Amino acid sequence: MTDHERKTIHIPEVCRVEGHSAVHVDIDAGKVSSVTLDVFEGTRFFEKIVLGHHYEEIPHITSRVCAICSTGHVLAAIFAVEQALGIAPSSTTLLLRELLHLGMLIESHATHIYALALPDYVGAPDLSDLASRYPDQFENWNQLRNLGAAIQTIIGGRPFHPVNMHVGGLSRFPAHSDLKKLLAMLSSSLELAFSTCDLLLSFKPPVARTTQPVFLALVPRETEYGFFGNTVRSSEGWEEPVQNYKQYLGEHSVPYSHAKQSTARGKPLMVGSMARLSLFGHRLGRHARSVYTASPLASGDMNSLWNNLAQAIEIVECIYQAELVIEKLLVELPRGGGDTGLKRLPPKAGQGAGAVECPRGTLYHCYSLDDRGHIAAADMITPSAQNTARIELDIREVVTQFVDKEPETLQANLETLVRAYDPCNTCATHMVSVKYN
Amino acid sequence: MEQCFTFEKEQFPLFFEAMSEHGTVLAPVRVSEQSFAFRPVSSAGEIAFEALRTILPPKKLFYPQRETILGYEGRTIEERKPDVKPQVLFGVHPCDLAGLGVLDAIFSSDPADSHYLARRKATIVVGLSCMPDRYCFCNSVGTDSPEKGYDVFLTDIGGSYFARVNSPAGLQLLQSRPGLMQPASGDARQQYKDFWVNRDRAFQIGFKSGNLPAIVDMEWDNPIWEELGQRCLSCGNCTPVCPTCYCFDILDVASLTGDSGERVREWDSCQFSGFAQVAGGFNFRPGPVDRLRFWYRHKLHGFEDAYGFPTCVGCGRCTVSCPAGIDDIVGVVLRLQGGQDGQGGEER
Amino acid sequence: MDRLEQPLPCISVHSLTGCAGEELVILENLQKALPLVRVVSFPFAQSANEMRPVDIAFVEGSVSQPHDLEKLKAIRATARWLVAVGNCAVWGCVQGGVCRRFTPEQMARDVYGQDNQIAALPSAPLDKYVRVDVKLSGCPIDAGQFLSVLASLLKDHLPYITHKPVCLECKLKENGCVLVEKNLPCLGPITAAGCGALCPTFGAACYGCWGPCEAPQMEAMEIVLKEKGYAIDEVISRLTAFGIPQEIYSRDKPLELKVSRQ
Amino acid sequence: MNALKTPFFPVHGVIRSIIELAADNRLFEIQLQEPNGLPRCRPGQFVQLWIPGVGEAPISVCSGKVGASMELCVRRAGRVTSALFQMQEGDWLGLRGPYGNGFPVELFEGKDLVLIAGGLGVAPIRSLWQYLLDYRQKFGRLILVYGMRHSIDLLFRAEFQVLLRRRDLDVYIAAEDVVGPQLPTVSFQLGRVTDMIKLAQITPGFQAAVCGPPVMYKYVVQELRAKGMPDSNIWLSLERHMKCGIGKCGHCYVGGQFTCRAGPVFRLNDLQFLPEAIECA
Ligand SMILES: Cc1cc2nc3c(=O)[nH]c(=O)nc-3n(C[C@H](O)[C@H](O)[C@H](O)COP(=O)(O)OP(=O)(O)OC[C@H]3O[C@@H](n4cnc5c(N)ncnc54)[C@H](O)[C@@H]3O)c2cc1C
Ligand code: SF4
Ligand code: SF4
Ligand code: SF4
Repeated sequence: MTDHERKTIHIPEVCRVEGHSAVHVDIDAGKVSSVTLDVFEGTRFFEKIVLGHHYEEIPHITSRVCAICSTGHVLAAIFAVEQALGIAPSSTTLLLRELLHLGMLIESHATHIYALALPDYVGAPDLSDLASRYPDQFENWNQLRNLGAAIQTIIGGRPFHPVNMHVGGLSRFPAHSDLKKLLAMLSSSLELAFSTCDLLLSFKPPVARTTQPVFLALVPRETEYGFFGNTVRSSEGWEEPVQNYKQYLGEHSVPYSHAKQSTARGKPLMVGSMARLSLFGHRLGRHARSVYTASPLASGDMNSLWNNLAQAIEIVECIYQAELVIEKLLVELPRGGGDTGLKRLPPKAGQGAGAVECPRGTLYHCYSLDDRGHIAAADMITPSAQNTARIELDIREVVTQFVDKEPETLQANLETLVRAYDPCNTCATHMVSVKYN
Repeated sequence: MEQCFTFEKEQFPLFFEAMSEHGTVLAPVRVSEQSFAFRPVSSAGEIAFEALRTILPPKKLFYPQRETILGYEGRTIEERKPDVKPQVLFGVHPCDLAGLGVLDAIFSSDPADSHYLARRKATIVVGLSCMPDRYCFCNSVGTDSPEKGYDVFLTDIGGSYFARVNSPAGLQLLQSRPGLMQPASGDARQQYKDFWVNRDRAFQIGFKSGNLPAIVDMEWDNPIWEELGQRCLSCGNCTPVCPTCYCFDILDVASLTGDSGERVREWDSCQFSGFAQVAGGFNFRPGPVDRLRFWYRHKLHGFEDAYGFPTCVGCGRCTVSCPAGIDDIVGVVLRLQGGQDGQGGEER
Repeated sequence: MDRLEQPLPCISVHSLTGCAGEELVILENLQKALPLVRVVSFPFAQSANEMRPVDIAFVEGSVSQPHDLEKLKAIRATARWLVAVGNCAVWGCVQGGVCRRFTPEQMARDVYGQDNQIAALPSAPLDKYVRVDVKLSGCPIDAGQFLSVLASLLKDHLPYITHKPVCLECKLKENGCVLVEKNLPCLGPITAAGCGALCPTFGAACYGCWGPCEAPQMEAMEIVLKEKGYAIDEVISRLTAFGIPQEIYSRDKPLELKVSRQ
Repeated sequence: MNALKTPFFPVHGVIRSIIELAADNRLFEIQLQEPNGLPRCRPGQFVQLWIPGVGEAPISVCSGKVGASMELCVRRAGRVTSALFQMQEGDWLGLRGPYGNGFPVELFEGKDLVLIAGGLGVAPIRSLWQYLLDYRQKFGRLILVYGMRHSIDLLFRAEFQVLLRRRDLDVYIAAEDVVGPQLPTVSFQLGRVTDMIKLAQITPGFQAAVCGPPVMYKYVVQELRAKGMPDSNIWLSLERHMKCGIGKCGHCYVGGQFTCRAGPVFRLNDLQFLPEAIECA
């Protein structure tokens, strides 16, 4: 291969990710001249969709941004509206929201690891192939995903797009008998979660990026590892309240994609499981901590391909936390569950921002309400949008390093790389900010 | 001939024991702030004695909301026999007894519905007296005193229950706990009669039903139908809650491989627009006005052929469960009859 | 039929613009179907995808950009049965609802700035552009219904899908009515059943995610909600949020005017 | 089997032959597997035809005699009928019935009769004419009027060629639009059923048996009344949505009656007491 050769790598559609995206790399004389990640998912203009709706409708509408992390959108929306209204949910409500959220994380991580990422590592082109050649792994996926779905169904009403989460609280409490069913499922799934970690540890990443990204994650509300919080911490050492997100998160459109790109104080950033572990791994419960400390992540190997491992470690943590939450709920909730007597809250003008750690990273929702409680302005920033700039940078670094590799291999490696981020393109395009004025 | 006994309310747990010994006890329990439902109960404490009307009438216990009738595998067709176990249905008020009477007539007429009848036969029915609220009007449609369809009927006469026993099974139930029952004393009989006289006076709404079928036909073109139909949601809430509505749909549920499957019957409602539509798209009752008027006529005028009786038993369920407030049977009847709106009744 | 040459019927699963919910439901239930079909295309779930003639194509999402339309036409041209799955594909869902109030150009300008290059179409259900053989609504679809549609179509039979209102399922479950008892703005009377009256079962108001039922009485619903004390603009916004088409409910007062800007 | 057998239990039938009558209209001959499965079927009655996995549809018995086999003339209208059209000779299906009252053939004895069919309404009318011709000597004059929109929709073409040649039967066939790929071999008149009724020698003493699409009845009844025929001589076979056929499911309820039991054949003067029955009543 001569130095003056021009090459392009084009992946017209990255499969096994949610939504639609394409990758295009131009290589000129052995150097990467341009990298574009084109998210060509149709735009849905969610911040326009919610406009004018009563705040009670917002969680249900924003749930439709994305099926996989619908619970995250519902909760971020609720947190934002509650802040605008100036109300604080009860501790029981918070516990139930947490449990639901853990269910989503388990389901989303399991599906990503097994159904979307695993075929890369084992070379299975389609699901039936995976199912027939790796029946055990397939079964693991079924079990873990069923666990996540069961949690979400019992707490939220269905495996995604929950119906039981409202501004102010829930409309129905689960019965003890149902919670106990979940407990049993949780304790029988812990082993599977460990074996998922082992499985991922056994794969050697074929490529690696060359620079450490900037990590960003919410500082967990409690002293433990967690997914809800009001301030964000950066691996560069700074912390900011979520309310100030406009100041630290930059956003700009790029001409070739429907997803905007974000920067944290001007630098591409990475959010998600790896960011959370690298910032708060020391807070993990004992099960997950034991896996984490023995993993390459703890020793500072932050290859983005390890993101799948990070997700597996989080499944262990989620199972552990879900058990703790249920133990508390069994004390707080009436035995038979039942109607909560939730009342509609008086409307109030105001503005509020809420954030949660979704499977793929920090999700921000921000709303302004008019005095009748209708949405006057909205802004949402999704983790997938935050990651795009860093994905492009990763691609650039990987291609630069391995430019001599066979083009087919390199292309496959790039797909694996993009997939490791578990990008959710439906989110990425559906949430882009509007200016406040 | 009926036999009459009494037993003290304090003894009710003993009576409950007798019922449970016979089979599952189904009784009204509270399911929401305002609503009750017949559910299996395992202790007397779970029973909501105050329940006037459950959301669904007791018909659901004999004619379930969804029921598999047949199964097939290849060419073999097999009847799915209902899982019939002995049970005791407790707390049925007079209107619901009358409602069961209507369904009995329909489902036992030729060809009889074997599944319904099998469940009905395996059930001991224990009736319970009640005091009307502002939606009850069973006295207007003549279903206010328990006449048949029960094994035991309990009337609350203060400190004790007055039990009328109408069948050997009922008698056996009462006698299975020695010492529970006393033969009804003269005082008790007087108290019993007083109760029913007082109850009769307690009705807050009502109408005279004598000319009703004729009036309904006469007023077929009354503007009231248009007025109510405008508000009708066609949601069908009025029909499942009615003790005498029985319409159903039958559908096939095929297995994924397609060689086996089931035939399932499920409650349906005449208020849905597809209910009467035939091939070619012709609909005999296309609009909510047509369907609502049809329903009213069926309830107030009733069957012309096979059975010949009106089918409203005055329970008030449709009135309380209609989100649009148009199933105000009493108000509508009074208007049709030419009386004042809400005469003798209360505005809703 | 060339069934003998093709041992297994072929299916494909595609998505246009939507939340991927139906793909997720299908993915999670695919195992049950795998012995009976060959999945020739399902980009969400597998990397080996072919655009070739199939017996059944399941399409989720609405048509919201020219790219979606091209893809849909290509799918239609190669599918014997085309099944629209999910509210987006059947009614247009929330992104269809918003198109009553703003044009795509307006929205693109406000969201991506003046000189954006977004090529958006007003979000529309599939049958605006192509013939759709079976419509299976839901947000997300019910797994059981999906499998029974698959079972029917594998035998070349049309599936039995009714559009009776949510209230029927709600009553059959014997829920207390939240519209009557709690005055919640329940849209069960005008929404197609299929979810098992989920929201009322959880003590909450149905918000219409399944799309309209047969002959929905929109005006009567509007009257009832107004009488319960809901402001007319909230009534309209609720009634139109999940893709009720203009032909069914034509109250299209722009909500934007009612919003007091801050 | 036993007394508890559900009335929804079907008997087996096997498709013996399929004849294409017109576009989307086929005649199915069905061999009954149980000889006693459908006892004593009368003209004008119907069966519930079941295709496993799809569902049931009420279909009129179309042949005058029902012994070991019967004929059903079916138009492809929706799910069940389309599934039937995919079936082949030798396939099995389920049947329940026969249901409904059928035409009052005993009452017709010794009388002059006019049979009026519109479109697919010819299916039950065929069972009647086949019966009447089998016992021809028991009846007086016979007139058969059959109308359709397009001449190519004519059903039972071959049979009509034979009927047209019979001396003991007057046949009038009308189409609103007589064009088609080839000129029909059956002589058509341009017009509607009502025009044929005008033409025919119908006197007030006739009995009329009518079946057709819902919109047709009003005009036919007007015409028959104009001929001086009393309502008590007019018999209409009504179509209603039906799920059970045995007077339980409620779909076919009209006025206070179940069409599937009190009907589908009603005497016009009885219909007058049933609201919603037909527009003219
Ligand atoms: C007494 C009687 C006799 C009939 N005789 C014949 C006959 O000889 N030949 C013939 O081709 N057709 C006959 N029909 C009409 C036939 O029953 C319908 O065409 C058939 O039920 C449509 O079923 P489907 O599943 O194919 O259509 P679907 O997919 O169910 O629906 C198509 C249309 O048919 C309507 N429909 C559905 N079920 C019924 C039903 N049970 N009854 C009436 N309409 C329904 C639907 O509302 C819809 O408008 C008769 C109907 C009745 C009531
Ligand atoms: S019509 Fe209404 S009041 Fe009468 S019995 Fe039925 S539900 Fe009760
Ligand atoms: S709660 Fe809603 S869905 Fe249920 S009956 Fe009432 S209005 Fe209908
Ligand atoms: S009740 Fe309504 S909003 Fe809730 S899941 Fe069902 S259709 Fe959707």
